[in-house]
Amino acid sequence: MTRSLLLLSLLVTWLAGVPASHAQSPEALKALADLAADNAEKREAAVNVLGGTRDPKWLELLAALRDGNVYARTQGKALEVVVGGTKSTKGDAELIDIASAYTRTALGTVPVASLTEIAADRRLRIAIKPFLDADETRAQLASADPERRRGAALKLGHQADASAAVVVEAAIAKESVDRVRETLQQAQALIRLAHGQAADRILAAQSLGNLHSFDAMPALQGLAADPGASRAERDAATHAIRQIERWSLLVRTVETLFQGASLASILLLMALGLAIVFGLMGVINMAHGELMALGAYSTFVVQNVFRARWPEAFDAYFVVALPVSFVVAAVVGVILERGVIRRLYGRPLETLLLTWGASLIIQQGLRLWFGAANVDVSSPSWLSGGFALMNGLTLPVNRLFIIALAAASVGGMYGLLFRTGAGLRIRAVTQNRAMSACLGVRAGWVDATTFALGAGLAGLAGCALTQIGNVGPSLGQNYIVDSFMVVVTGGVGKLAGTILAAAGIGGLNKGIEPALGAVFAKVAILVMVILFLQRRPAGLFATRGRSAEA
Amino acid sequence: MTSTGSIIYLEDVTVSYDGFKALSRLNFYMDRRELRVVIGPNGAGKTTLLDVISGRAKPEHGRVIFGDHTDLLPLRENDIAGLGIGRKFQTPSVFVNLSVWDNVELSLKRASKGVFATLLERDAGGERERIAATLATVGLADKAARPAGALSHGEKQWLEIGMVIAQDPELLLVDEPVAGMTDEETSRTGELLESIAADRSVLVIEHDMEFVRQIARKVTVLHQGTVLCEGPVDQVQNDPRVLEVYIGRRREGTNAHG
Amino acid sequence: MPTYSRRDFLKSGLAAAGAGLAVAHGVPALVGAQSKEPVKIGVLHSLSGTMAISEVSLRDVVLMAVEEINAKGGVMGRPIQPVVVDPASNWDLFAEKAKQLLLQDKVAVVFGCWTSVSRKSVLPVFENNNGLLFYPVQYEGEECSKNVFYTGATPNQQLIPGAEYLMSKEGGAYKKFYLLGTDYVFPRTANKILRAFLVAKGVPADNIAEEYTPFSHQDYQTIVGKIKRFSSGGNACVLSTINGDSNVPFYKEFANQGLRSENAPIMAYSVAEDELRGMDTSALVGHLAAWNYFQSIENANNKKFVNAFKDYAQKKGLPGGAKRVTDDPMEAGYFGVYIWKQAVEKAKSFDVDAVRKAVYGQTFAAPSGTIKMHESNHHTYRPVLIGEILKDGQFKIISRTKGLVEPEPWSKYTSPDKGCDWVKHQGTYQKKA
Amino acid sequence: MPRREAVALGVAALLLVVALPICNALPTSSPLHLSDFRLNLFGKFLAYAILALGLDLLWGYAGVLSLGHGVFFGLGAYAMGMHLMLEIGAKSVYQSALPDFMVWNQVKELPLFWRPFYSGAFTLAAIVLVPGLFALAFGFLAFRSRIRGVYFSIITQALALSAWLVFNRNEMRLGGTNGLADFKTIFGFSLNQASTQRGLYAVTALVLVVAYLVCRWITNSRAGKVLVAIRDSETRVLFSGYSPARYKLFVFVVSAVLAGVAGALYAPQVGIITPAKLGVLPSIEMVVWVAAGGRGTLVGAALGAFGVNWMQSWLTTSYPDLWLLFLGGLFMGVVLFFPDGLVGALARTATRMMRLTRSASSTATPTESARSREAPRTGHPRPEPVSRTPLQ
Repeated sequence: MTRSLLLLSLLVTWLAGVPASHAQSPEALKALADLAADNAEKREAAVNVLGGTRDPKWLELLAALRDGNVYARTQGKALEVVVGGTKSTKGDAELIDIASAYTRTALGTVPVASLTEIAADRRLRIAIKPFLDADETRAQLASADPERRRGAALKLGHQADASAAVVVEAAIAKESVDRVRETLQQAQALIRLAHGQAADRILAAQSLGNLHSFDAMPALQGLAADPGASRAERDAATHAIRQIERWSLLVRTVETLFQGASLASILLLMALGLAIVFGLMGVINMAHGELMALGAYSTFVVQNVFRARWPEAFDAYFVVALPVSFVVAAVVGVILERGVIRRLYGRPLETLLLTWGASLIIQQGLRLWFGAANVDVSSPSWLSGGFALMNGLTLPVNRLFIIALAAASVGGMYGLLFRTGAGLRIRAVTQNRAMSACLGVRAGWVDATTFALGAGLAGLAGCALTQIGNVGPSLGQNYIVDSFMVVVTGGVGKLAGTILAAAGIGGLNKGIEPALGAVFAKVAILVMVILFLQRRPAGLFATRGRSAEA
Repeated sequence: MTSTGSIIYLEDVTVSYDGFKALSRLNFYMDRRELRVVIGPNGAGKTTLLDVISGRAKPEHGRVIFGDHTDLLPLRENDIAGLGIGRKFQTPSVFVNLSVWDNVELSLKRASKGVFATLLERDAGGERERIAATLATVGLADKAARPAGALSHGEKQWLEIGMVIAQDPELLLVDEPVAGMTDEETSRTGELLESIAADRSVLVIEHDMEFVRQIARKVTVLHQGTVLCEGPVDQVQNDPRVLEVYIGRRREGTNAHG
Repeated sequence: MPTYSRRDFLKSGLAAAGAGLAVAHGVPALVGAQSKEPVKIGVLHSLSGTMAISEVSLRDVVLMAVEEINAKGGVMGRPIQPVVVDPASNWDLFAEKAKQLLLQDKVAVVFGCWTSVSRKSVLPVFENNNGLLFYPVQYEGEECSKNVFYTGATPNQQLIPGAEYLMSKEGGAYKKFYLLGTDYVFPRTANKILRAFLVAKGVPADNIAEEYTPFSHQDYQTIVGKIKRFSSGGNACVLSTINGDSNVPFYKEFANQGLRSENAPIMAYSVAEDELRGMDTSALVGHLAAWNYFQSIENANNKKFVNAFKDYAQKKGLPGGAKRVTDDPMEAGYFGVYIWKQAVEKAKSFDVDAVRKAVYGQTFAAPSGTIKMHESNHHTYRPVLIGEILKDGQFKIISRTKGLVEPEPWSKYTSPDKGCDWVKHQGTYQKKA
Repeated sequence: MPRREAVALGVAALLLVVALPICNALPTSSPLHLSDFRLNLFGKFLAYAILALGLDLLWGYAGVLSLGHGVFFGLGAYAMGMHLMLEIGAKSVYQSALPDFMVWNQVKELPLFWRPFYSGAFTLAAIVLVPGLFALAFGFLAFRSRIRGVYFSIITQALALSAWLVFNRNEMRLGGTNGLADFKTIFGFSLNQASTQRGLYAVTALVLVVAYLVCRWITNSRAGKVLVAIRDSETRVLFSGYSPARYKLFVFVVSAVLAGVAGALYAPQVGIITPAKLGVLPSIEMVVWVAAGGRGTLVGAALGAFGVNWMQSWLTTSYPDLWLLFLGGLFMGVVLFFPDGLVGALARTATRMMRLTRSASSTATPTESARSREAPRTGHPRPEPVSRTPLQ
């Protein structure tokens, strides 16, 4: 108990940043020597002394000790503690660069065999941890990255150490980012709630309620149920809890809506290309998923090129990858269309089988070329992290981006089909191939273009998916059935139907999932689609009317 | 009503597709043993009329009565066919992977066309003669063994007519039977229809006025989903309203350009 | 089709096939020097389908071990001839291929399987035909087969130490545990054991949440939302048995929704270096994993092993080449071959029963340090390590057990009355209270 | 059935049902000896062939492409598997009367729906009824509302996905991902015994022959012609007074039952049944067998199932890295160059030869030759009508 009090006081002064006493004091030097001692008690005491100096250099030594990089060697009669660096081998001997413990002056390269590792056992590491943690928290609070500052504030709030109050207050005064300041205020209130007087606690509870602080829920619940607390305190806590719960309801509603929108946009992006190829050309493209995989692998390759050539512009790679993946998938699509699919127009079930064969080949090709394992596609920094919409709700940037991309793709499709000459020709061939041919439209060319467009969109979807999922040869398999469901539900050949179906399926899925779990949400959706087709066997937006077809 | 009454009777029938009224409060009836031709500009609702009778389209309101008092509205297409209404489509619709003979055999009228009946039933005595006779009627007797897919366009049309005859219908619905036929084929088809009409009712939709004149006794003109006028060919042809519909529209068109 | 192109196609096809065969069979370098007939071993890992992601590396490492052994004169003077088959992530094909290896090819031993279901599907085949299988992956335990040697971890060699670490002061003294897994036998059993352990350590049931997702689940929005609410108030961590494909979407969602390893760490039981190779590690940095081996272990044996594998991958032109990494199941797959070799040489026979008995108590200087086969229960004594994920896809080892941990196929938290012993008992037996 | 076909069938049946098991029973030294492994493998392929027959009836004749037949196969296999699991009794790893997976899933009592499977008779009935009734319900909904063509294919695919997801759930008490495995005996006979496996093989071969005869009988009947007619023009069939929905439902149920029976024969021979067998991919593979062998020919479907699986078995051993390329390529090749499959291509060549030899000879009466053309020779598959509708 006394020891932990001592530690605590050390910690407090440390966090407060009171200037350190002379660094290489005799006590410290003695402690350094003790580190190499055989006695575990002694070693632990030594760590406490060194940590207590609050000197960054000693802390670095402790960090090295924790990582197992501190060695002892006998110099003449004296025992010397050194820090190990890079290792190398020369012949049979393993060599290591060493440096002095405090100043880190290089002491040359010696054989590893000449050193004894000062092993950081469990007990030692536990002793080291608070010093390094405190150091880390302080560093984090001073970090330029608001997320890191926020993380540190969150942690201080969770720990609710009375001693940290000063630090938090100082940080609040300096903080310029609202979110971080709120978290710091939350930490402050949590500390007061844990350690303050009754009046303080009431104020803290009110403040937490106003902050809509989810993190304070356990503490507030504790206070509300605490028989030792005054009635006013309990009321304040209860009130705050109600405030937070109301807020939580709002957050969850918005969250579900966003999740639905996000899933819908992904489904839409995947289904769009499929809908075009399926709807306009009557081709069931089972290789659609593999075209998506090609898009994803193109992104991977572009990323690697940037990494190797222009590492300083790495964040820009994704901007390049988008068009590249579109083009790569489109080119493969055209090869498929001109090479084989062309021969099977008007026989949708056979195109299904044919493209399935093609999907096997592409899949195994990717596996042979890039390996069976997934490959790593890093998110550019501007697609990482989240956008804090409201307290308790962070919207991931990558998902926001995909929603935007899906919207842009739909807009682009509409523009292309209804505002350009190429779109006119595509629609013409779709409606009446023979007549279009008479009017001089090259049907073959239009087919190739349409297929390229559909394939390209698949590539684009694959590129976007690298930002939320993994990239492997069987990437497409995960999505293909879902995409088909969207297309079928929407009604073949209806862009508007595809959009609505994606929104409906995505939204419903996310709406049901919290209640039923992931599996049954999916199954429920499939059942609903089948029942829906009962009413509209040709999908949401089927062409109805007199049928000349017999 | 007596047995000399109407074979088909439509009253106040409205059908609409996505807001577009294909038939609008249509009243139409046909006598037994009558050969009727329905004409009208594109979109007048001719095919929809056949769709309603054969059960393919269900009207929003109105009544459709077959024979004396059979309400067709609650019935499905195959039940209506079983009652004795045969339909021939505009584009020939035959079973290309079956032989001509089999095509007719499947169409024959029989007691049950249910799954288990057809599974267990084997050749019944009189069938062969009936099939052969039907094939002779449509002039395909020598091609009985051919797969139907190998027939020419005209032959497929005749085969389909033969298949409909084999159903032994009381009412035959025929949608543009001579589209895409040569002159000779057209006149042969006309003769065929007239001979069929000798002992049953036939409702023909047609564009080709030449052909209409060849076969028609009575003509109904449809326009915008209702009956514009009805009567013998010559009378209808000279009706000013019909001219208005057919020619007036053309005039509007030229005006727009001029 | 013009003839020349057909011939061309044939030629390239044959060349490709030849290359494939050469890789697959790891043509022994010193065959000429050995006069004795080669001994066949089976390699039963999926090279296509969903599990290829993990299993291809196991095939590679087994073939490397075979090549090393052949280069040094083989087993009892006989070169090893590996028979590689592809069960294609298809569980019934696993059973068929196992039968083929044992009955047609008459292999002396099989190295293979990854998923529990593949092991369960071949188990009857090995038991009925008295074959021998070395299974290199950590698994859920509760199995005790006479014909299988398990070189991966049992639950007490991985699950419990991982949870213990997080409960310790050093690990952060976490008090709330979110058990998240893919819905199949390993996570189910693992979580059963973990829950029993946590409850035994005094964690209230309210502080334990359990959740499963289907295979290849990609959308973790809802679940991460739940974890976020669960972890409000701090002190919560995630014990993850999420498998394969689902990890990247999970970790990315986790990071993007604002959860950080400092506040809510994820202890993963199924994420190793080889999987990290295919992930954007930035989202994973700082999270933890528990294994018996990490590539970052510092010792001469491991250095040799890692370099040998990189060289091997480069030399054979395997995808990834020198960038390939090693991980726990690969290490287990690798030393399994050597254990078998030592046992054969000790038994002086390829006979399954003789070899089986010779395996008991075998030790080997493996890359993770010297490991030892259990004296009676067919599992392996291994050290337990906790690692923190680094940006480069490696682990910083932050905790390790002293010495080797004894394997317990029957967890003492869920089946305290059962034991596994093939020396004094016939496999699974009831312990006396 | 023409005599030549009857003779060929008889010979094939004898070979499959009698000769192969005898070869298996011969001593290993005999040159005609067939190993246990091979016989067992063939047994599996023959089970697949039974399923392929049903699928061919549905797709090759009625033109209804189901991408969810793995589900019916799985239902049959699970029904059999459940009985076999219960037969194990306390001989399992956990030495409990409950199946092993229930023990580790902490199920204390046998779920209600498992209990009837103690009865062998119930199990045999369930093998037929469960897939049959399920197909009846699903098909009723689908065909009644005239979901057809590609739409039908895709909802059956969704069905396969759903079934896969559901069977993977541990809460379903069906063994989750691991499925049912480690069977010991079937109706009291030890599955370890070569003789039991031989018997299972013979039963499978016999069922295949019977299934073939049933399918042949259907296709030769007038109902068989209606099925082909439905493929050609569903509308015409409808206006000829037949209800295509009922015919499709009938053939869908028949093919589901065949799939279920196939599954039930598969489970004890392979020794495991998992949800992986009823997912999307295996269901597509089943269609591939039929396509490769030749749809609309029955024999082709059975040969396709046998051949493709044998090839896969061989390629996965000989070319583990490349076999998927071969399979994909084979498949594209078949669709492009032999649209009516292997048997179709052979038959076409044969007819052409025959026509050449007897071109001058007698002209049979129309009735006669019409009669002898029993099943459809699919010829070059006719383009199916696809509504190419404009974007709106």
